[in-house]
Amino acid sequence: MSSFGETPTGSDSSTAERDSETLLEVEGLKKHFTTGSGLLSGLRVDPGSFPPVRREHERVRAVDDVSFSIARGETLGLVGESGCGKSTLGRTVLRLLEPTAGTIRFDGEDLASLGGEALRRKRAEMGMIFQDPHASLNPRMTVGTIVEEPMVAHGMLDGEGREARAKSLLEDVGLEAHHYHRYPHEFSGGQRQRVNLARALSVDPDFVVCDEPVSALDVSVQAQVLNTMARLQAEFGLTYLFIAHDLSVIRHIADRVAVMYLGTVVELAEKEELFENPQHPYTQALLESIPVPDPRESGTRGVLEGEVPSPVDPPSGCRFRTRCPVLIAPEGYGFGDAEWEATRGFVRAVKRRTFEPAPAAEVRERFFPEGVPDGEAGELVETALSLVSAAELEGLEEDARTARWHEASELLLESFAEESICARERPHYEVDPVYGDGEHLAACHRHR
Amino acid sequence: MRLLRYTLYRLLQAIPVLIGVTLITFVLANLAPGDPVRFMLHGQEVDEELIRTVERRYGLDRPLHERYLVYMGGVLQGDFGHSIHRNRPVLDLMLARIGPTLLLVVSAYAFALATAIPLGILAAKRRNQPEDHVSRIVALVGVSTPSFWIGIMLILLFAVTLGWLPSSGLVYPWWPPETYGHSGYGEHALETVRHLLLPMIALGTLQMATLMRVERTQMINSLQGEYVKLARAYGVPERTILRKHAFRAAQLPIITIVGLNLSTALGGAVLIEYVFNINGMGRLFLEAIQQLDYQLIMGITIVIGTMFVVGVIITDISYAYIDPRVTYGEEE
Amino acid sequence: MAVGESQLETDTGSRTEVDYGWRHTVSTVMGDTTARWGFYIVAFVFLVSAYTMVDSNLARLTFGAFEDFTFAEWLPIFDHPERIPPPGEGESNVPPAFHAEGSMANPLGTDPAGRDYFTRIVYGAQVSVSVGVVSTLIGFVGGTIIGAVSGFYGGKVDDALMRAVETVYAIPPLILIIVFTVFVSGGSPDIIYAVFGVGIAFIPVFARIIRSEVLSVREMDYIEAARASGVKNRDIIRRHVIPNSFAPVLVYATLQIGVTILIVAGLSFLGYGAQPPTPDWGQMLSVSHGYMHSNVWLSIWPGVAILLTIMGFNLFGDGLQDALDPRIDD
Amino acid sequence: MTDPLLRVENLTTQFFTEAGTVRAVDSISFEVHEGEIVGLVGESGAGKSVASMSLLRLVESPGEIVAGEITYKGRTIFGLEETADGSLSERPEMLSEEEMRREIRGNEIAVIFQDPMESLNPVFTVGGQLREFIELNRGLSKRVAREEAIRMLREVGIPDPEGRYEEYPHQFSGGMRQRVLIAMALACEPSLIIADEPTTALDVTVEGQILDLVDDLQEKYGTSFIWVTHDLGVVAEICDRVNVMYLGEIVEQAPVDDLFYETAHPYTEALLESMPRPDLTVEEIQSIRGVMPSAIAPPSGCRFHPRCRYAREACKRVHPDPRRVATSADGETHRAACLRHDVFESGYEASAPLEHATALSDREVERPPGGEGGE
Repeated sequence: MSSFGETPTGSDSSTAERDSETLLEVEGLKKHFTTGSGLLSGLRVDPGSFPPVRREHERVRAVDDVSFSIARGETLGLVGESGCGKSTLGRTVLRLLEPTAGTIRFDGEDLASLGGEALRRKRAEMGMIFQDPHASLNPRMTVGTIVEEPMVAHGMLDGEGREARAKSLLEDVGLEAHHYHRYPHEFSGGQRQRVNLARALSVDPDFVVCDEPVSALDVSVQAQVLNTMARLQAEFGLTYLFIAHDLSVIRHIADRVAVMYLGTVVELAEKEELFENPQHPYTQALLESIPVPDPRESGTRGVLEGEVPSPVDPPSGCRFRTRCPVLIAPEGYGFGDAEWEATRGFVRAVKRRTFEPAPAAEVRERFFPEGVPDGEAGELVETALSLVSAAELEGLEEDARTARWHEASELLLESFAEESICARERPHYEVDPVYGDGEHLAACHRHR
Repeated sequence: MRLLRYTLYRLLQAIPVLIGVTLITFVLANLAPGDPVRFMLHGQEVDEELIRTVERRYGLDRPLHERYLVYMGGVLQGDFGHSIHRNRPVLDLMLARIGPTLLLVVSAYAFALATAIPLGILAAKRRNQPEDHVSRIVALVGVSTPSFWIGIMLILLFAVTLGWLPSSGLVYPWWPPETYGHSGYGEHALETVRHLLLPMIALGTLQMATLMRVERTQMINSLQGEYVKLARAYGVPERTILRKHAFRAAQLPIITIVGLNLSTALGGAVLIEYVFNINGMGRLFLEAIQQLDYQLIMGITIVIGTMFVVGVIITDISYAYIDPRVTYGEEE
Repeated sequence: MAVGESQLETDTGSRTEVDYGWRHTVSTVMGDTTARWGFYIVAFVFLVSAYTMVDSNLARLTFGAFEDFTFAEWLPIFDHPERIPPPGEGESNVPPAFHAEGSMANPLGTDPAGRDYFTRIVYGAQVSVSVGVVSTLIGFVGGTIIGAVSGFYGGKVDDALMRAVETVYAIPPLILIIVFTVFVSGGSPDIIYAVFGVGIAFIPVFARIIRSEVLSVREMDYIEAARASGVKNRDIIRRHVIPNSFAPVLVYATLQIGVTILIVAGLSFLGYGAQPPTPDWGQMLSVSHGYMHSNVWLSIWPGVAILLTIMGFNLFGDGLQDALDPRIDD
Repeated sequence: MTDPLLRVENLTTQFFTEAGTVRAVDSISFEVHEGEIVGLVGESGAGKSVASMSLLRLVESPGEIVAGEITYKGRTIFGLEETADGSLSERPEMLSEEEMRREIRGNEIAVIFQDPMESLNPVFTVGGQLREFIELNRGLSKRVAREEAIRMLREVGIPDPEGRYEEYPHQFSGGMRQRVLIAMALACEPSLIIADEPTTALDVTVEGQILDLVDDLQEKYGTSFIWVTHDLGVVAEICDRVNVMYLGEIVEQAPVDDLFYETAHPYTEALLESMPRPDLTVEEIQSIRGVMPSAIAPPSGCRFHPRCRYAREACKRVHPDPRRVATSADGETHRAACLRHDVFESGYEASAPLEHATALSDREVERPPGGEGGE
């Protein structure tokens, strides 16, 4: 095929086409999972209370109020760490999962309200590529049958026509026509991803959700598959929602990028803008954490502390606030910048119990070399200091000690962290882009 | 606290199962064509009026669901009804027979565990070597042989031919030695063991074979675990790895199997009690079936079902004790 | 599966490789010594029971009533197993040939009714095999329906079905079957009730295993891929779920035949399965139980026959499992 | 220069499988000096994990070290000698299995595995497992070992170490477990830690935290590391010297800066070009054609030649070993196993280029014909 010699320029051509038409528009999309649905699921037994049995369902807020749109022919990169809800979002957009709330407008039609047969028919216009090259192909079907299956489902072409199309698709994705009769296990990981691509393209869809399509592959193979995907996008006029955890891959393939954290999109901007002018502290942290393959460019690493909170009980306001290095000081205490910095360091240390009990003066000196803040804030700090001072903890059982630490940490968190605007309001701001003229959304109160 | 909560949770889960067991038994017992009394009489010609009287006396003339509720109400108060044939409360009959069965089943399990675990570990450790092959053959024969036939063969060999061990009955350790004319507790204990040995082996062989296979597979898996590799890399002696690191994690499936196999063991007890003439629940069940003693059959079935459910709960709790990952509501 | 870098870092594709062609499966199974031996035993038992079936039916078809005909006249191997010899014709309790008093006329001796024991043992294969296969089939079909529905639909349906299954499972099969047999038959048990009883009693076991298979297959990405391509639900079940959950269930069914034969033998032994004069191994052991002390051989041969038959199914099942399941590498 | 801490010479480890002999590690040599982090880089199938486990003599059956010499602090971990009858036998000074266990594993050389989820035993408390290794390798009493364990947990940044000591692995996140594994390694006070892809299973931000932690602790304790990874980004961040492996062999060996800026082997070059960059937008990435061949029957000559864009006829014939191709400013050697370098005198220049290097018959190749070189 002639197309093999060309340089993949998918991202260029699609940039030019953009703004022409919105293909997909997602608004206020939510997907919550309840744990279990059975007779006895959600049953909680607690001998300490009366009655000792309660029934409650935990709601995992996997995707919580997400909005974005994708223009025809463009690639939207969706990036985030494991558990942030990006795969769930991808599947919900395709209605493989039932959305809890929100609309998914695809080509003018709301997928969320479609049902049964209408939805099934609509699937001819959408495709999906999966992460695991081993699990995504039925081991008992030949590659030909796999590629033809969507065509059969939508009554496309006759048997002969399907075979011809399947063979030509195999060639398009970089395999060979005679692979038609082979079984998946005869292929390497990279080749299987190509079969995946061929299947997704067989009914000539407009839109393909790619869920970490290259993260299971070795670097060299990853590059092959990425190049093929870019070429096919140009050839078939595809629109991609490209999900990945690897920012490098996203930077290579996407036109615009959405960054997810704990079920929400925290930043969304054009690629160049997002990578060169990140406005959300989480995006900044992500970018700074990636090891750069250049020994002369030693990055700032490990800028983020702590861990992602549970999506069952996410933090109020800004989801990222519990780990945010630039949490806004609560009003009313009159914190100075340095004071707030020192106080936050102390709060974090108490919460994580990272220092051993010492006399109050010693701890004070360590966390507040400039002295504790004035006024009410200072009093609160002093109370906490005395709670966890060596004198107080001396001779206590481990349980009682833990209770003290807990008390101190509760006091501090409630008085300071929970009072910040970051804890009280959910941020959503538009900032002026420096690169390009696309929309730049950053969910951070520093832009208020 | 975690275990307490888990226990409560499991007990709660058992309630619908136990209700189901009584329901199935009740429905089965009423599947019989014709009315129960005629069925119990098994074709004997009796005066119609007598049948009516008996029916009224036992409430058998009432609709099925009503009878079920009445029966369940009784069961909940420990009243399993009255055996018409023996003219005694079902509960008394069962209480008199439950001891030997428990003794038999528990000792069979003790035998099975005591042999299966060391053999399974040995087989895993010396994988594909003679020890492994021998243990696999033992296991294969063990799962392929009917327990009652093993019983018969054991009797033929050890009781009939060699005359070493008694061929029938049990000596109950909870009865005083004088009952048997034993001189003292020493002889009493010895006789208890001598009587128990053959039925215990006959009933325990299948369990042993199943457990041995599982133990072997689990130990092999566990020994290939990353954490075993790590322990090796930190210079932990091979013996400690086998006994501690690999062993503990490998016991989890064993516990589950022990619980689930209780069903086979309780069924097997019926056969073994029959072969060895042991007066346990199994024999009582067979007698009840023979006499078509409707109330007694239901009572025994429910009690055995309950024994199984309780056994499973106990194993589940020990599972939770060993595996810290188990919390209530998170199985499967 | 955690894709860690294994010690053997070969091509990413080849590590968990299984060949799925049927021809390959067969050659793998037959390549396994265990499975091969199991297959030979199973095949032998099947052949024997097929022969006896033809034998008895041919006789019946050709010559009408059984009583007047012994196949032995025609092809002098088998005497009719159920025919009790008229007084004076057959001697009861003749010991096997290798005993001093035995003769080659009755290689394994005769039973208390004077019938040739060897013939009865051979005919016993027919009962065991057909009972084992039929009741396993009942359990298999019932279990597949319940398990597949439960696994595929999930939620409340699953919950209700699994509760029911657990309940049936809570009563030991032997006891459940005896109660079932006796009450359904109105107090006169027969093998046919036992077959259905065993089949029904093992539905839960099959339902559980099929459900868990379906659940694990349902989670596979290729099912989601099919859904994403708009493949109809019934096609997903037909083309993806069933073919991929079939193998482990097949293995399980093979092993279950052994268990079924074991249970039916126990039932017959207690008198709730095959009834005299049917030549069934369990039933024969039941009879011989009364002669345990005097005629030891009567208790030995049926047991050996049961042991070998079940061992055949177990060996074959184990071999199938090894060949079909890449996770166990023995 | 002082004697190296660890010297590996011609180490060869093979797996004897039904399909054939897998030459997982084929005659590799490298050194680790005190206080440095040495990278072992390659894609899956390169043999880097097997190589690292060989150092502890913990290759699992059917694998076996068949040749080479491993010397650690002057002691022979592995070494063979020829006996009178010409067969090979273990050298008398080679450490016994018992000595390896007591004196080397854990207390001299410790490991950190890739998968923190699988590396901890799920049925024992985290603290208990840590304490056991400390007790064993440092001969401390139970009580002291416990204190030490808690200290180490705090040291690696586990919040509330006293409380978490009693918790089970499943209560820890992936990043926290990897910290526990690092604590284990450091707590035994070894001189060398083998880290086998320790951050691969982790998220970027957690990976950043772990790399930071290792950097700090390495400075504090002066421990040497062998860092096994496939990620050149991680290599650039933390390694001092790097060994690049391809199909069981080391193809390039260089100080980290030279590896990236004076790349001397086409495989390294191709790897670098096939990586998308997080720090700059690259419109086009070069992929390496084909897949890594099987280690059972590796290609003749240079093992990389079927995928190499510079391959010539000579590459099919001559098997290059890593030779010194340059010396960096600070006296470090830069080795490469590529015939294009003059030291090989293999007649590379004179031989004809291989067809695939110019023609684009293979469908895996997706760059313009003859498209060599940069972005």
